[in-house]
Amino acid sequence: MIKVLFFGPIADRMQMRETQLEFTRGMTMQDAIAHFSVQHPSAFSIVAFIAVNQTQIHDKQMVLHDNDEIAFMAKYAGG
Amino acid sequence: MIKVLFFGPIADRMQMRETQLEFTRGMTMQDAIAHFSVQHPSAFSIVAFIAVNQTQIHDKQMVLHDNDEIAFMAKYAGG
Amino acid sequence: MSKAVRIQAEDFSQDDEIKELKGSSKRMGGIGTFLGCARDFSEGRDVSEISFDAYGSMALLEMNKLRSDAIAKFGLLDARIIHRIGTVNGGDNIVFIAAGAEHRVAAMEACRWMIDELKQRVPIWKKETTPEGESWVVPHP
Amino acid sequence: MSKAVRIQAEDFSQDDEIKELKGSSKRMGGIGTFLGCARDFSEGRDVSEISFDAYGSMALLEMNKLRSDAIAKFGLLDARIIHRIGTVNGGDNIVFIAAGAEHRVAAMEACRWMIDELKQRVPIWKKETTPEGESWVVPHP
Repeated sequence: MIKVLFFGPIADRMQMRETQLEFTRGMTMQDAIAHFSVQHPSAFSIVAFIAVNQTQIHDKQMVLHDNDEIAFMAKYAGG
Repeated sequence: MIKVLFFGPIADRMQMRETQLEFTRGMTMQDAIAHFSVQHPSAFSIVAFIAVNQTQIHDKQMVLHDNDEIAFMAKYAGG
Repeated sequence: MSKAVRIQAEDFSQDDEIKELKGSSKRMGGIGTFLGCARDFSEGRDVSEISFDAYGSMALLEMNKLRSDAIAKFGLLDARIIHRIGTVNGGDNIVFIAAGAEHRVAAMEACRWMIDELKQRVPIWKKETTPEGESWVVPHP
Repeated sequence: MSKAVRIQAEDFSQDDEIKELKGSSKRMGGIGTFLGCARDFSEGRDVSEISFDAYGSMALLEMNKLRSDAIAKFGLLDARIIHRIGTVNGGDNIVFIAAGAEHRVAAMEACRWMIDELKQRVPIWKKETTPEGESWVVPHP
């Protein structure tokens, strides 16, 4: 399973803070994005950053691994 | 009388923090400087700023007034 | 001893933080700090409260990295970063950055760099409550 | 309420100063501070204590003017300046500057400007006690 996290404005639009995605060998970040963004276009319209295991990633073709923790995040507004 | 103040390194070299100078009509800052610097050349060699009544002055030809408070000061080293 | 980098709901004391910062070196001649507080007014509207959400584990990693980067970049003797989460009201503390160095210029430049970088790097989101309702703050580019 | 500009022998609390600074406006979103402390090492020598002498009345006038100038120049909501005199030891507080503004850049720039100006404008002198004896500090140009 892949743990999927949402925070702040994206959690509001997803109406959840956490879910799971079934892991399949060879799946990429692009597959995960496609899975959620079709069902939640409003939430995904404000995704600005993506993290895998607490590290921001830039390559959507990145292959995921079982038990990865991924996060879809809006622009940061701390400080 | 004119009140004359010394602080920090200049007070050390003058071996006093305060003295008085007899006021005479028409006397200038240059007269006051001449009075002290002859007797205390070591102290006056490090005078960097002069104040009259708590305000820094630049014109040594400035005329003094009775009861003025003047200060001969080394470079500041606060902060 | 409290940790030098923290995310917490409770308020903090600057006296306590500075005491701990100073404790790391007697060579410290200058300490720059930045304290961000909740304003009661933003973008032309009254703000009654501000709530913060964070990706806690990633935010802590990023804040620790930011502290290490600042120490290396500016030759600091020590630095501290604290960010509150949860809900705060007008005047309350939000974020505190402290940088200690031998001399003042490094301390103050590092402090300014850290708060600028924090806003770019650390996954925290802010929601303002105004008379018109709640809205997540969208940072300006 | 303590005065916003002070010269004093006793130590001060940053928490107290910041509380007073914040009290002047709920619009304050950023506070920059600079704290200067006594180092135990200067110009290659150990320093056991530092003593400060000041032309008190003129120093207070200059510090008040400096605060007003900073408020006008940077559009601050408030500012505070405190300088200790007498004798301090390694690690002790010497000078504290705080600048509060609506936004962070003005607060931090004002803070830096004030400490730079203070060193130029305010009649205070510093003597360091080292193993070789006492010496008045000559500021670099």
